[in-house]
Amino acid sequence: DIKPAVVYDQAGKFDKSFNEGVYNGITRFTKDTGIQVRESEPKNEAQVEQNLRRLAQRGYTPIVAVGFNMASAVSKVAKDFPDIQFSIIDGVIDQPNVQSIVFKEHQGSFLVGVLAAMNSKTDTVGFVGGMDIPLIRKFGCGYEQGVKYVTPNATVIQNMTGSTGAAFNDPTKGSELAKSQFSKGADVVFAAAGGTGIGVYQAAKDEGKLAIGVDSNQNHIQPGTMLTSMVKRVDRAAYKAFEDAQAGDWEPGLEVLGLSEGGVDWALDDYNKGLITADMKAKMEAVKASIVNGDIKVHDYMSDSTCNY
Amino acid sequence: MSQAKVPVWVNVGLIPLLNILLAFFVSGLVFLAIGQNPLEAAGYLVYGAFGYDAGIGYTLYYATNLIFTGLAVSIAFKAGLFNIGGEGQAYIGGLGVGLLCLWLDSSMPLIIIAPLAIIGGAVFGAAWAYIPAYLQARRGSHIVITTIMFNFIASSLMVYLMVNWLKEKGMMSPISRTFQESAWLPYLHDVFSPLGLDIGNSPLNLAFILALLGCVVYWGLVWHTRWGYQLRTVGTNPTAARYAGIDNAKVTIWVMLISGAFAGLVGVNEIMGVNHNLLLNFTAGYGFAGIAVALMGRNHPIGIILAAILFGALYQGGAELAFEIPSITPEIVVVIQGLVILFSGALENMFKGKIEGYFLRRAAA
Amino acid sequence: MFETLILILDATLRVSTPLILAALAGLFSERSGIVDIGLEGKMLGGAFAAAAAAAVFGSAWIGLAFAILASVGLALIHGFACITHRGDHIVSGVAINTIVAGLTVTLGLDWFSQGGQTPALTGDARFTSIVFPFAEQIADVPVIGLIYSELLSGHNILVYMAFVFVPATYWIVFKTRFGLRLRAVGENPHAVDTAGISVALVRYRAVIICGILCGIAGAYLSTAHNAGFLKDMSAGKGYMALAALIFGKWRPVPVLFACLLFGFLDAVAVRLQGVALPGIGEVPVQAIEVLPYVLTVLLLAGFIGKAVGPKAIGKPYVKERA
Amino acid sequence: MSNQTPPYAIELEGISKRFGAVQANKDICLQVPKGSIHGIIGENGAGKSTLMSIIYGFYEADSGTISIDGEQVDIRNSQDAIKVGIGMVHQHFMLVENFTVLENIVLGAEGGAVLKHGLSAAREELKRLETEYRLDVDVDAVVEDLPVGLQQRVEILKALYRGAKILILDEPTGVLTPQEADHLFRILKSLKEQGVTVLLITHKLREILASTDNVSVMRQGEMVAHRETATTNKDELAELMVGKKVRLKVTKDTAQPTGTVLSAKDLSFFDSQGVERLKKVSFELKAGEILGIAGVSGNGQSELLNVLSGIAPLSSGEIQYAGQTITASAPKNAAQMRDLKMAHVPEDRHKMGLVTGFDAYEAAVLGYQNSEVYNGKVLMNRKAMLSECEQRMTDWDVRPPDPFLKTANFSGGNQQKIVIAREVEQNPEVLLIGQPTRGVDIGAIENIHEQIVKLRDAGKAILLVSVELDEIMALSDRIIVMFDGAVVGEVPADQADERTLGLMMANAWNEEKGAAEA
Ligand SMILES: Nc1ncnc2c1ncn2[C@@H]1O[C@H](COP(=O)(O)OP(=O)(O)OP(=O)(O)O)[C@@H](O)[C@H]1O
Ligand SMILES: Nc1ncnc2c1ncn2[C@@H]1O[C@H](COP(=O)(O)OP(=O)(O)OP(=O)(O)O)[C@@H](O)[C@H]1O
Ligand SMILES: [Mg+2]
Ligand SMILES: [Mg+2]
Repeated sequence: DIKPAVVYDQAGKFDKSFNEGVYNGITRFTKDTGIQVRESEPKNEAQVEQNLRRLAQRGYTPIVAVGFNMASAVSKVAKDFPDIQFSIIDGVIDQPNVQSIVFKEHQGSFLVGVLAAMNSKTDTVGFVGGMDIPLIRKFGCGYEQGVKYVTPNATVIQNMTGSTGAAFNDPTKGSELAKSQFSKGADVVFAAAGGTGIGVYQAAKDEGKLAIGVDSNQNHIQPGTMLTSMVKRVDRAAYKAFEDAQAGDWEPGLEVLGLSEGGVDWALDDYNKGLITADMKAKMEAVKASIVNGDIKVHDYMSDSTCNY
Repeated sequence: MSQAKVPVWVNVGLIPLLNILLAFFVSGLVFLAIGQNPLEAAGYLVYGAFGYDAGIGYTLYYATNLIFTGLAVSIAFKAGLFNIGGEGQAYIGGLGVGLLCLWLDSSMPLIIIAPLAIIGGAVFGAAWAYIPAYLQARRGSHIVITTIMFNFIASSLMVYLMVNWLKEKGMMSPISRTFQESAWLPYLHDVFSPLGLDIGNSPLNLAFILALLGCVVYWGLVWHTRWGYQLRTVGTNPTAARYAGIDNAKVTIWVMLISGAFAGLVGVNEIMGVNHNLLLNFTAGYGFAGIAVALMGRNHPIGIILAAILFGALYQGGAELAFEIPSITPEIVVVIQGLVILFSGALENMFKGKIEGYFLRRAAA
Repeated sequence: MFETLILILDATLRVSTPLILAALAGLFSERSGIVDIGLEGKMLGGAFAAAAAAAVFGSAWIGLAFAILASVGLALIHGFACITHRGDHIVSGVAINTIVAGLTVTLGLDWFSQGGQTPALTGDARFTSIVFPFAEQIADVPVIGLIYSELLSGHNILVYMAFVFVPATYWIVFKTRFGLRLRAVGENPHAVDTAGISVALVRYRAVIICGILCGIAGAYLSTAHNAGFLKDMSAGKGYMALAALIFGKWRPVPVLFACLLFGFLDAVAVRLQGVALPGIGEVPVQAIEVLPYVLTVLLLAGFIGKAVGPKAIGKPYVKERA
Repeated sequence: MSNQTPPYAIELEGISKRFGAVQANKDICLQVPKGSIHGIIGENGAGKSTLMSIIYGFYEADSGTISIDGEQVDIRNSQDAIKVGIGMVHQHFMLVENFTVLENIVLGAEGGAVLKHGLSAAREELKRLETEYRLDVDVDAVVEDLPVGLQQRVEILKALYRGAKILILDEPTGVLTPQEADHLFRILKSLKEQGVTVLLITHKLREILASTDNVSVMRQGEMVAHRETATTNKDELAELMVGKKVRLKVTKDTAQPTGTVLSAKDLSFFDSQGVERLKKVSFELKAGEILGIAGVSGNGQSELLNVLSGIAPLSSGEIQYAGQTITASAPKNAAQMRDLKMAHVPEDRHKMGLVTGFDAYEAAVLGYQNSEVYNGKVLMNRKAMLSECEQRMTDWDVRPPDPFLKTANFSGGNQQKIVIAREVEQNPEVLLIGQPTRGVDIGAIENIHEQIVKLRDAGKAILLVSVELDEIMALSDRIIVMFDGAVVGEVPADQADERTLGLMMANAWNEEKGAAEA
């Protein structure tokens, strides 16, 4: 058996979002295989590297590192432990024992943008990002394209919560930003902001507007006002890393997961099925197919740092 | 009249010891409250902190920061000033170190960069302490409040600079480019390994030696120079200081500059010694922990070193503990730290009156 | 434009509520001579207790009660250190802030296993908005309608409480026996002692009131403004309240306006994120965020008036000749 | 006195109180007849204030009982004391300075949870008290704006408002001019006529003899004697206080002043609040003379010392000294004045003259810490400091002669010796000396006075500030009187008498002269 481990980023494994997705993945892995996964939640920069190093020392492999913040620590430790397999989610490191897993968030965001536009009565929708970084702009840009695809003259109000890591964990500000967007006419808001999103969904609930979750399927958080979630299958990524390692198929290098690979998607479940009409569902399936077969090309913000599509 | 005196060992030994024991006892209760065996937890703590080479290295690495901030808080205390701004001064000090490294790393060797960066960290830290010091000295603004405000201002300033100016292109999070190795302060394990000594891989670096030097400087300065004499006079009796022709304002400003400089040296350890790039939040509460260190170290360099090592051990041991028992968070160390501040700082008189009374009566009898 | 202003003011009310509560809390404490930089910790402790109790019992009111209990408990520790044992007020405040910062997360993780957070609160576990009668109907009346339906109506009970507490505090501090003694004890505790009043008792009462108000502020954070507790969710609001207290020169009404100013800046900062202002360009959010702190420093430096606190503030009361 | 049996207004039995190592009160017994004025005297530190504070419930006695009107009472706090009819006017006033007189008076006796009614009722009651005892003050004035004499009235009113039948006054005349003091004693007499019992603490024997019925003497925490005032005299009381015969007179020859060493012209000083504390003060100080500055405390003497010694900057005017002209624009700080051989024994040794946390050898160089004698190139020269300190301790009979003892742990007299030795041994040209014997017992006073006269005879100039008229008159060769920051008169020592100086100190010299003749 393998001896897998995971290191969450500083938001912690219960952020209801990104880290929690990974957590769900490994719980499933443990349930399916009976193999325990060693978890670690460092609380500061120094501990990230310290914990990675200690896990490596103790022979844990593969070690999944969650989040772009881990990149520099993983790259340092991976150098010192060439025999240990590292998988980093959302970061790219070019080293022989590191697997980099990234997602085509723009495609998933496009999808939920389409759904948002279909549900907006005011033709104004909102986007609340977490930390202002290219990755989050990538979400925003994909979303905007999706909205405009349905309603070309729609307004997309975009706000970022902040410019530091704290922006992923500030529900108060999330709620204020959402309220300010509602007051400007938005009636659907997409939060790509980690824990900050909780405040956004709450505000939507309180004001009777619709919200779109991110990363994990967050539809259950505010049933009735959660239109859908843009799921980014980090759970599947983590699961797959362990599964491959178990089977001896783990390979270093870049892995890009998009719609076609099932890496991103929109969520439809019991919590939001009341909000989704059959028409909408059909349209969503059609758009999805077009993206997969290349008829719709969604621009990736990170490819040129602009949102010109 | 009898000249009853409380024995020195009571004041510097017994009473502090009792206070700390009480803090640890209450910490033990916290462990019990969360269903952990305090002794087992203590076992992990001690093993993590002192049980193996790298553990000791980490302990001393944390202690390095705490010595700097402890000295910073303490020397200001000596002048009767409460510098709560260590956090901000350390932050800005780190900025100074980082800027110098970013500027010089490709053109200069370590032997030139290191002293310059040390001076840079000290100067930036001192500069950040200067404004509250000036306002205290010349306009009577309460330094506790102004230094708290300056912590917030430093934090916003750093975010602004990192995000808008210093961030490396293409990086997600606001961190600068990594310095070239000419701007890395050598790790102690790298220093020792040519001597055939293996002390384990840890972030412990030459800044630790700098911290010890800082203690010597503190000691000489405070107790053996006229400046120190003036400083202590201002701290214990400002009116007498004025009577003695000492310029209180000048002393206040100077001591805060030195205090800020000590705090700024945290940047040398963190930025030049460990991270090798500029980043956010590397001060991680060391400025506040410095208060506990200074209090527990009784404002004496030896005490500060011991207290810093104790706290460093708690940090490192706490990380080990949280690593081994995932249901414990390293934040428990913050609780212990707070309890130490409470019992050996705020409640220092709890036993003092009774114990001193006992010894006085015994002496009088 | 008018609508935007109303909406910003509306947000201002929400954001300044915890500041007002905490600043009034500080007012009671500091008027009695006890410096309180532990507002932050008490608020955070209150927020945690409120969310934890609300999550367990499903009632925001029970949450509020626990918040008050927790915060008063912390206030009593502060009192025990500063009043009974004549400890340094600032050291005690720092200690409380530190302990609470660590303890909330530690207990949170142990109790709820959600990384130190409490479960998300829904329904009765949260204070919800109170809509004034006819708010819907007159919403379209120009000016008044918007003010009534957006600005005044639709906040939760704690917001209204905070605003009621301001005149109440004024009345208590300046028009009652307790207020007279409170102010006296902060100015000259010896005078109070020789008048046959226990200095310690007056001060303990003051810190307990301080605890109650901080508890409410904390409950607001986790069960009204947000829906659950998060690590460090007070995020410096206690220090901000302290700044407002100084800014308002320890008087209830000016303190209210200081809090509203700080809240307003915060509300504006949220809306200015990434917005380019005509003529100025994009104002860095950080510049607006630091304004309250900078203003406080300028005030303390005497550039905008002089802030003179109660005379005996921060000095342990010792029954001794000077 | 009548031979009537008690009940006494107050009866104390075996009161003891200890502060750490200090036995402040030891087995005190005292009986005070109803409706009498009872004086208590004793040196500084004898335990008088402590005893009064125990009666008033401010401190709790370690043992002993208190009876009021023959009934034993349990006084645990001031509230209890007030309840049994005890009122106290403290040595340092216990007033909230930014409150009005009315607010101060009702504090603790507000008469209800809401202030409004209590305040108006109190206003009525005060009107009555004011007329009954002729104690008029403006009840709406803010206390900090009132002169000390009036503040003391507020204190007395406060006690009476609470229905005090026993009034304790702790050194009430220290801050008053002799005339104000006389007024106070008239008030006390009328209180006595109304049946109020007065306990009066003072160390001015003159006041005891003039106004009390009985007097008790305390020494080192013990009650050593009781006398009927009518049967005793100054010398006996002084001896009882100190425990040995004392000379109350300083012996000195007439001064032989030579040239002027310091001249002050139109010195003005504004404090940080912008209040003018010194108003155009001018005088000349000659070598070989002692110039006394008399005045009620708080009339600018402290500021004058501060300005002369360089501690505080002049606001205007000029000082000529040692060939230098010191003005507001050309100031000299305390260190520079010391370099010009001006020594200064400050009025308050705890607040200014010493650092109580320092060891004696460190405190013994305060002000001279930069001198070459005590310094090496970088570090201070501890050896030199220690050996010099030891030498002085033997020369000046400082007990114990331990340079490592914390300054706080020396008694008041010995602390004062450390300060005076430090300043005098620098061989100054001018010695500014404030309250040289405050808090020093009569034995040590003699010694200090001798040293001052010796310095004068060595041709040095001495500026002496004291609120003790006796001391001023005994030591000075020339006396200047200050009132409200200004010099209001100058008298040669041999023409000075208490009444003249007292009137000057109240700035009522000219008015009274007219009135006295009428
Ligand atoms: N609160 C206290 N703590 C410690 N020691 C005290 C305290 N109050 C008084 N003492 C000591 O008790 C002794 C008696 O002091 P007390 O104030 O009663 O003297 P006193 O006769 O009133 O003197 P004075 O004439 O200076 O007012 C002194 O030695 C003094 O130092
Ligand atoms: N501020 C103080 N702090 C600590 N101890 C003090 C203080 N003041 C006085 N003492 C202690 O109280 C004792 C009595 O002091 P006090 O001045 O009353 O002495 P004294 O009997 O009047 O002596 P002397 O005759 O020398 O004036 C001293 O020996 C000293 O130890
Ligand atoms: Mg006294
Ligand atoms: Mg004495």
